[in-house]
Amino acid sequence: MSPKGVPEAVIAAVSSEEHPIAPFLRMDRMPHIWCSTCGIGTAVKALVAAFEKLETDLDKVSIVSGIGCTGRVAGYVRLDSFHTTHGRPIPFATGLKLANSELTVIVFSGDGDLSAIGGNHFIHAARRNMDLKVICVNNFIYGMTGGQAAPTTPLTAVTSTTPYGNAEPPFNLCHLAAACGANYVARWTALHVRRLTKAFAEILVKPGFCFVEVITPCSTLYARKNRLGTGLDIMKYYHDNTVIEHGAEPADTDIVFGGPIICGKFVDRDRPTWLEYQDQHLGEVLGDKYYRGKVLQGAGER
Amino acid sequence: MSPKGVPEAVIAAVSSEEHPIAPFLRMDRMPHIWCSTCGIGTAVKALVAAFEKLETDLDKVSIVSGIGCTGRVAGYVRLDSFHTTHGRPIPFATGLKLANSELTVIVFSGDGDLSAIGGNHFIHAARRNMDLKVICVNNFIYGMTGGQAAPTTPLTAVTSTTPYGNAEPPFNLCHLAAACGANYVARWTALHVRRLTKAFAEILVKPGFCFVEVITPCSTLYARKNRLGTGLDIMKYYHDNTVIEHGAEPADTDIVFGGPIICGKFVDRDRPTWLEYQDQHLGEVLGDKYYRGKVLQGAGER
Amino acid sequence: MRFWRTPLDADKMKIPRGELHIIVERCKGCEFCVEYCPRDVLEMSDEFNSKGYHPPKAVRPENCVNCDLCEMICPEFAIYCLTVEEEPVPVEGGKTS
Amino acid sequence: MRFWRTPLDADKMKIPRGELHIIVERCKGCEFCVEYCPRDVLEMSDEFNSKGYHPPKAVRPENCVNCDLCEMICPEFAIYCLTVEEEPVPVEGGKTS
Amino acid sequence: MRREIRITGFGGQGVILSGVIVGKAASIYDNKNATMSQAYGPEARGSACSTQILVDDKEILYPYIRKSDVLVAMSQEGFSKFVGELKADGVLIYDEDMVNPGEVKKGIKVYPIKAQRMAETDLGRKIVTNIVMLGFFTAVTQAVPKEAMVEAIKTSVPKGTIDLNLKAFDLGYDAFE
Amino acid sequence: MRREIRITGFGGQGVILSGVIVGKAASIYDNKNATMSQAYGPEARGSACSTQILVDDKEILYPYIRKSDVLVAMSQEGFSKFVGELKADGVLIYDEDMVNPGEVKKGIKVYPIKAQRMAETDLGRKIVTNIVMLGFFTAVTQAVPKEAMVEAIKTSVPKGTIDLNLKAFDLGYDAFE
Amino acid sequence: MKADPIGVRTGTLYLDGDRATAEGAIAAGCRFFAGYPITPSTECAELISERFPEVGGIFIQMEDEIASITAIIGAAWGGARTMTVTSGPGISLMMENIGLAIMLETPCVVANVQRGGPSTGLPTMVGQADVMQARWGSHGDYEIIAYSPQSPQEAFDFTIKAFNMAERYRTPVIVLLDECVGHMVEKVVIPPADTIEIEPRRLTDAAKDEYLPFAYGDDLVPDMAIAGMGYRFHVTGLTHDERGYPEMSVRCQEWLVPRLVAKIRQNADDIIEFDEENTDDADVVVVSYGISARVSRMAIDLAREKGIKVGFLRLRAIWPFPEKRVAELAKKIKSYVVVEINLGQIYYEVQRCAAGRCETLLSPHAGGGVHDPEDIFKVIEKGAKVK
Amino acid sequence: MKADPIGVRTGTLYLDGDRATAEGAIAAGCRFFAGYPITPSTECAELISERFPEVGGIFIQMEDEIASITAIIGAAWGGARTMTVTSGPGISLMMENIGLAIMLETPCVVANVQRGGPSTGLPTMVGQADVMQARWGSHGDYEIIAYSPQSPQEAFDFTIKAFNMAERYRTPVIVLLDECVGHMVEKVVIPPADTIEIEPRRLTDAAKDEYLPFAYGDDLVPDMAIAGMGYRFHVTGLTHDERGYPEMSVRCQEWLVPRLVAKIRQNADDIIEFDEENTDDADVVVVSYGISARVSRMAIDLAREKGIKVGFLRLRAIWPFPEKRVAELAKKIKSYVVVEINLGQIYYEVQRCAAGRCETLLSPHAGGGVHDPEDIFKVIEKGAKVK
Ligand SMILES: Cc1ncc(C[n+]2csc(CCOP(=O)(O)OP(=O)(O)O)c2C)c(N)n1
Ligand SMILES: Cc1ncc(C[n+]2csc(CCOP(=O)(O)OP(=O)(O)O)c2C)c(N)n1
Ligand code: SF4
Ligand code: SF4
Ligand code: SF4
Ligand code: SF4
Repeated sequence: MSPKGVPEAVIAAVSSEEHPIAPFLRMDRMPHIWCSTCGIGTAVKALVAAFEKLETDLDKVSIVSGIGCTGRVAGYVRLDSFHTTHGRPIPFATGLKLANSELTVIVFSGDGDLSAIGGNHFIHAARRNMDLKVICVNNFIYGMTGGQAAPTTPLTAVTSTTPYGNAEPPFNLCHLAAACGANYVARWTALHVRRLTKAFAEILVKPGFCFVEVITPCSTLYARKNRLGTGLDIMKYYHDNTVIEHGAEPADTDIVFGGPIICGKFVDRDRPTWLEYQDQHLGEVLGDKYYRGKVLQGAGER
Repeated sequence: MSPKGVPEAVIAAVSSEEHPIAPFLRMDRMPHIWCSTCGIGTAVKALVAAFEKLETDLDKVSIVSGIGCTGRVAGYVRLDSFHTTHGRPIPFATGLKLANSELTVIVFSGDGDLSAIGGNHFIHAARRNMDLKVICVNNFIYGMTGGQAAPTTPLTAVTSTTPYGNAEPPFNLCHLAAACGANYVARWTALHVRRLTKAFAEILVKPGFCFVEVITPCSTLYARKNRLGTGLDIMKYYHDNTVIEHGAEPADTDIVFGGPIICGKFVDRDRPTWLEYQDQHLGEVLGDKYYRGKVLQGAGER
Repeated sequence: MRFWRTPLDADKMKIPRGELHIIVERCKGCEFCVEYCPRDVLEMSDEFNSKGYHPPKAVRPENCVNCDLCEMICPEFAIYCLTVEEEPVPVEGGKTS
Repeated sequence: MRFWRTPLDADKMKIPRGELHIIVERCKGCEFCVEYCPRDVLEMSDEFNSKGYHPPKAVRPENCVNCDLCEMICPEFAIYCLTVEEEPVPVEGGKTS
Repeated sequence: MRREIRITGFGGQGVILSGVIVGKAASIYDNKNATMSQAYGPEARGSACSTQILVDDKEILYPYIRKSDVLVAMSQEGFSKFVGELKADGVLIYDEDMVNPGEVKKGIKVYPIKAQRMAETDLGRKIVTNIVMLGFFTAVTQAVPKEAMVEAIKTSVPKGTIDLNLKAFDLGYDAFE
Repeated sequence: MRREIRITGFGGQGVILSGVIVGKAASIYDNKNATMSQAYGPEARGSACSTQILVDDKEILYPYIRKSDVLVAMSQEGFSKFVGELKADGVLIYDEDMVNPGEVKKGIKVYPIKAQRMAETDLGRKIVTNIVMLGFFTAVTQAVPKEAMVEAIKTSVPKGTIDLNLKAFDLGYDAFE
Repeated sequence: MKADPIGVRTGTLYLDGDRATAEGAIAAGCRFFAGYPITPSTECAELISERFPEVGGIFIQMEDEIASITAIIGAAWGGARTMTVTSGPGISLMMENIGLAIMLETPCVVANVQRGGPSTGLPTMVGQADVMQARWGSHGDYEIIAYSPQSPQEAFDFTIKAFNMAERYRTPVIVLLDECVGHMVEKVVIPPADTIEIEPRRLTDAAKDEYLPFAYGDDLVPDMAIAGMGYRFHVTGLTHDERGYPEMSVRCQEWLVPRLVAKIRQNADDIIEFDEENTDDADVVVVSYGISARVSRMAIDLAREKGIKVGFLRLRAIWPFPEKRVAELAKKIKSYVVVEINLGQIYYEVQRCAAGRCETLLSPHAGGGVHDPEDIFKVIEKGAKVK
Repeated sequence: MKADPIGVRTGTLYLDGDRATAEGAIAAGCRFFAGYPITPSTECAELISERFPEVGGIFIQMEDEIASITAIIGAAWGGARTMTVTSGPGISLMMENIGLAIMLETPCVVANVQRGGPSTGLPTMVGQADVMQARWGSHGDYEIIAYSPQSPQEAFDFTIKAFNMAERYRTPVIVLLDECVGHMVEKVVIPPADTIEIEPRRLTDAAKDEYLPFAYGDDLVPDMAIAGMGYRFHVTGLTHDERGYPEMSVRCQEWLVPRLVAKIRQNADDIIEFDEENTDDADVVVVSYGISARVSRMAIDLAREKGIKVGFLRLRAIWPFPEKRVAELAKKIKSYVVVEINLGQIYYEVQRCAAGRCETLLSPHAGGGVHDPEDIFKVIEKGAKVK
């Protein structure tokens, strides 16, 4: 029962050419597991571009994922990165952030992870306005497990658990996040690489619960089951059917099978974060006895 | 290890007088465990009054509760009644309803049960428009466990886990239910016995996910910790501070410590229920092969 | 927030009369019935029941119009009202008291 | 939905020139770069890489203005563009091609 | 010697605090072992309420009352529920205004007091009824030294109320002639 | 006698269906025991893809390939990954247009076919490449009787495509002279 | 009672273990399924989602595993035969409400297709390390019934058994598959409906005002009422008396919980199932289950060839554990060799029951694959040399 | 390392076991607490919510127990010493993510104040039936450390131990209280901070580009990096190599999981704790823990009075189980008597380790109260008559 030998770290054979993204990613793990035309890689690229734009100190950025195709993001990004359990990246990130409030904590996960099994954490973190940057790749399906329905699957769409078409109304995640109190809510598609980068750059510096939904193609499963063509066809669909409407009322941005996709920044407000509110309130009530208050004022005794 | 003797059923000694509610309640369990001035009993009374008004066939009504002071309702009502686990009355009720769609299934539980640990089931059932009548007693606190903060506890309110006052913004449950897709959403207080009865009577016959929030006094814990006086004082507070506003935008009905309580019927719409949608959609796609379709048309082969 | 019924027939109407029943031992003395009785029928008693609560007592039973409110609002199922039919009496202006 | 930058200095501007790099073995042939290159620099190659995908090839490299879009949109981190500085050239009316 | 003490009353009468004070006095200020606990259960909510304190020179092994040496009853309900567990020669202390003990088994020593009335009348503060009771209890049973009780009260009641509570304690203590 | 068969290719080539057909043919229509399974793992997603079929007269106890008797390779990646597990006298079947086997160990019997090209050219339907392959496989190995394979194909492919698939099967079968 | 033909796909199919489980469930009359996808169990749910509309079943994909298990418990009380299916992470999440099913005495079936653990582990690869969890994973005392099929055919057969035992003992029953059996495709013979015996629900026929939901007879199993029958009964996860009313007392706890345990322990002989081979003159007895049982047989053959006298005890039901038989055999053999894809679980049970009368050896496997029969053989060899 | 004085309320307090657990945690340096209320554990959380603002800790009441356990795991990776506390239903819900903590090798402490089960059971009354669950409740193979205090003083002391062992072995540690100990109020002596030894976190000092998160030395425990140190490490609940990267292979599983188990098993002698009394010439040895250990002592006294030679083995740590010692003692005694508030859990472990060398008897209790010492005595008497 004693452990056997350590397997040597096997460095994946990659091209000697260096992509500028190399410092940001664990290149020894390339190629990634995502299918051809999957949009997750593009979303990751946009995040990296936002880091570059902001010249973020990456030593102070953590990324937390749940389980799913998107959940694998944590494994590829060269940050302190946590691949947790299905549905739980938000409470994990909550602990991480509150244990060290200097960290910027990003949650990068799939729609199923965040809104099915993780739905409760999602709404409560939004309510608390917990200072997390939540990036949700929405491909309308469970990718990792092979294409079952998600709470985002549009009505009538075929999945492996709705073989005759989905008969259950989906969530509009932007609406849900907004209704629960998120500070920032936006939606873009994998095609909107520049706007996505901008959104990511915005949330990286914005306090509170920030939510960006990234609509992405899953050609292997969602597109195939629904005969939507190749990933490129889907990108073209985004091109032709996206309506950009900043400030749109989130309730009016539902996504319907074959319908237009309303994108834009829907919410941008400044509720105090959970920790700000704690510090403010407890500081007021407890005065000098509030330890974090003393520390925050630079008067910490330790 | 073999089981010992069966304890004889002990009939609690009650007054020989018969309250008209007796046929509806398990009188052998009276007195109930609720504190003096607790509003849960009043909410139960209103439900019974709704049954009486509608002359409901009570053999076909089931009630499902989670755990909490309110959770004990299932134990007192003389219906097929299920006292389940904390946070899970909604999925339990979902199974019950779908296994026998002839049943009217009521979920009667506390705000903590339904919106803290049970929050995910709440939002998903509302999204699905599952045909459940969800009655939520909101006393702003966890009663059964002795007065901890709930996701409904107003900012600054004292509880045993927010001894210096709550610094976490609460949910507005009506807003949440509405945002997720509930067919019917209303709020009343324990004082509004007649309106409550009317609301209950409405939801008992309305298909889909119906949500009624009942604001009730918890004098033992919430009122005591927050020096709000007796239960009667709280009823008076309801009297003086309730604003009835039917059709109010749910987002505008937040409850603030010491502020007014907006009551009324906020949502009343007719999205198809989960089962209606399934039947319709699968019937369309599968035609004759859809078994339930055949049965529903009275053409069942069995 | 008084619950009241506007009489439809102002000329002649039945005044429903209620017969109050109080299950003293079940009462937990919340005072809701006393406070919200629209006809001030009830008052809290000085007596204790065996649990140490003061139950209500009917001090103006003749005023009871069987509006049911005490029954509706009592969280203990400790008070109720039964209808006692009376002869229709002429009423003026819809005012009942 | 073409991404483009309006030049600020219409009189005289640098045309950034890009030097395209394609990591052929990493490409999964999605065609995004080809489709969304605003200058039609790329085409899909007929060749397969060892995984059996067709990578893109630069058919009009001189057109590349280093807009980075291929790099941004490539889900495989398989293509990128490095800047090659050029002399400023006079341009008329802000039109760049 | 193991002594088993039960204090019972309504919620809000400070029964639990009384238990803490007795236990603390015995264990911290009298160097005995003292285990205190309270009856739990949803049914206790707001009405009946009770605490038990076990005091012993030796280690306390069994954590519950088996037969109580002392029952302090501040409500009829509590009295009825627990009088049965009193030892044949046990001590019964009760508030006369709140408890009617009826016929008590012979052998049981009975000590009535009007604690609530004394708290109200003599101190104008019904809230210290429990402390009056404790004073009386201390005098009657000598289960815990007076000084230990005083120390325990000082460290258990809100700062501003120490004097009032000590007065209440003395009042009860002195009520036992 | 136990035979261990591996079929490998890209996702989308119908590799898994091929496995099911062989297994079904052997077990249901040839009354052997046949256990089929597929390689799982997130990395398999969309790219490399493989299935194994174990056929035996006796009960099949070990559920995986240890040394394969037959490797049917429809992609270079799959070929490279699995050629090593072929027995010294194993059979290698591959699509010439997709696999370049290079130097193969002596003893291994090598049967190339242009299955995809035949499917495209002769039937105009690239999608039945796998069935062409199965025909060829059946002819080469005789691991499963032709009739059993035909029955299995009939009950495994979509109703409307049975004829096409049977044609494809014959095409492959006949390609082995 | 015979199976309803509408759910029985009589014939010879070529199915994987997951789908065979689904067919078993449908044949057994399962008409409500709530689940949440998880590898390697999903194929079961997928087949149900495809088949149910045609047989009148309700398939619902819930928001998570907690909702799934709770929904099937609710549905059971609505009168349905119900099942959910999951794997490691999901079964861990279900633990609280498996306890609820135990306490409410709810007939239902939970299939766990075991993968490599702990945690997310090896989602697509085989494991058998949830065996003790099946027995002990929920808080408090209880007993469980768990079957372990070694082939898709048995997945079908045992699932029907699971439904039957769930009804007979009013208790959740676990079908403990492993990924290897779940994903292997083999011939599955589905017999005609009229040869499939289905245990009817033990519905009460008591008069409405005399029904006591938890009064029981000799077999310790109370008769059940379901919602809508007019009994207006109450059930609770709290300790309860025979009326189903909560009673917070030692007395009631002593009345209730030991019976819940005893209804399985006392009837264990009715439930326990194992195959025994060549134990008469054995020096070594191999104990195994699931896919490991098949691989073990190879090692046994190897050992026999070398003249070692090896017997075999193959657990068809793992829980309740065949304590008596294991204890008996221990008296006359040199050693047990337990073969399982974990680092020692049923091993402990065998060791306990052997009670020192013989050695107990473990042939462990960390997971992700099956044993090399050679490795098992070596342990058998060691076991034969004992004493 | 010594305790930070700011968290240590040195002095003599009169505290219940729940609150003593809280004080122990704060003394041990716990500065992040996430929890969800549940009887009979809530007093612990309540005291933390009161004390934390003054010591710089973060208290957060999460939406449920799953969020609570996951948040403390996250916080541990943020550098905090962390704890959550719960009871039966809550601990069952935590099982999946206790597995995550095991797999990520995360130091953290989970207190479970056991009540009567199964299911909602007896929320306000005592039980000890989550003992096997602590060991086996999450899917997959693992080992756990669990302490069982018998008094508020030990609740304080053992909680500090739990934090220390969590750091030493990078593993979740369970403090298994029972309702009786959790709710009893007794004297608790809190020593001066500088006498409280605190195990520092095993932070890596490797060069940034040389750090391998799961490379380990002789004690099998890898050094840890936490977020923000600049190591840019990756951890996953999947089977992973020494870089922390997922690797789906038998080889990697064999490298990883047996080590996770071995780091506890191999170091068991450092962790195992028990009190042994009068075992030298004993005929009967009583095995017990938690509140039952105290009550057992009464029965032992009774038995001694009657001339029965009774020894006592009191488990301070329940897991890892003192297998060796139990096996040794079995050789020279007639019987073990296991006293626990359940229907047989540690009983099975004792029986297994006794391996038939002596009898193993159980003095069970269904829960809701403690044993009547007379009942225990009777079993001891029976045990003395063996052979
Ligand atoms: C507790 C638990 N339940 C289920 C699973 C199986 N599972 C893994 S990923 C996933 C869903 C993935 O979908 P999504 O979050 O939308 O991400 P995607 O793969 O589409 O990126 C599921 C159900 C699991 N790992 N753990
Ligand atoms: C899984 C689980 N976690 C926690 C608890 C403890 N618990 C019981 S009731 C309750 C909250 C009650 O609050 P609420 O739902 O608002 O109902 P109320 O008592 O106020 O009516 C909690 C936390 C439990 N029983 N089960
Ligand atoms: S299955 Fe879909 S989501 Fe997953 S990697 Fe492939 S394309 Fe992307
Ligand atoms: S604690 Fe509060 S909610 Fe519970 S019964 Fe008492 S008043 Fe009602
Ligand atoms: S409302 Fe009911 S409980 Fe309250 S005082 Fe009146 S009778 Fe008593
Ligand atoms: S975008 Fe990337 S993966 Fe796609 S074709 Fe271009 S280089 Fe290849």
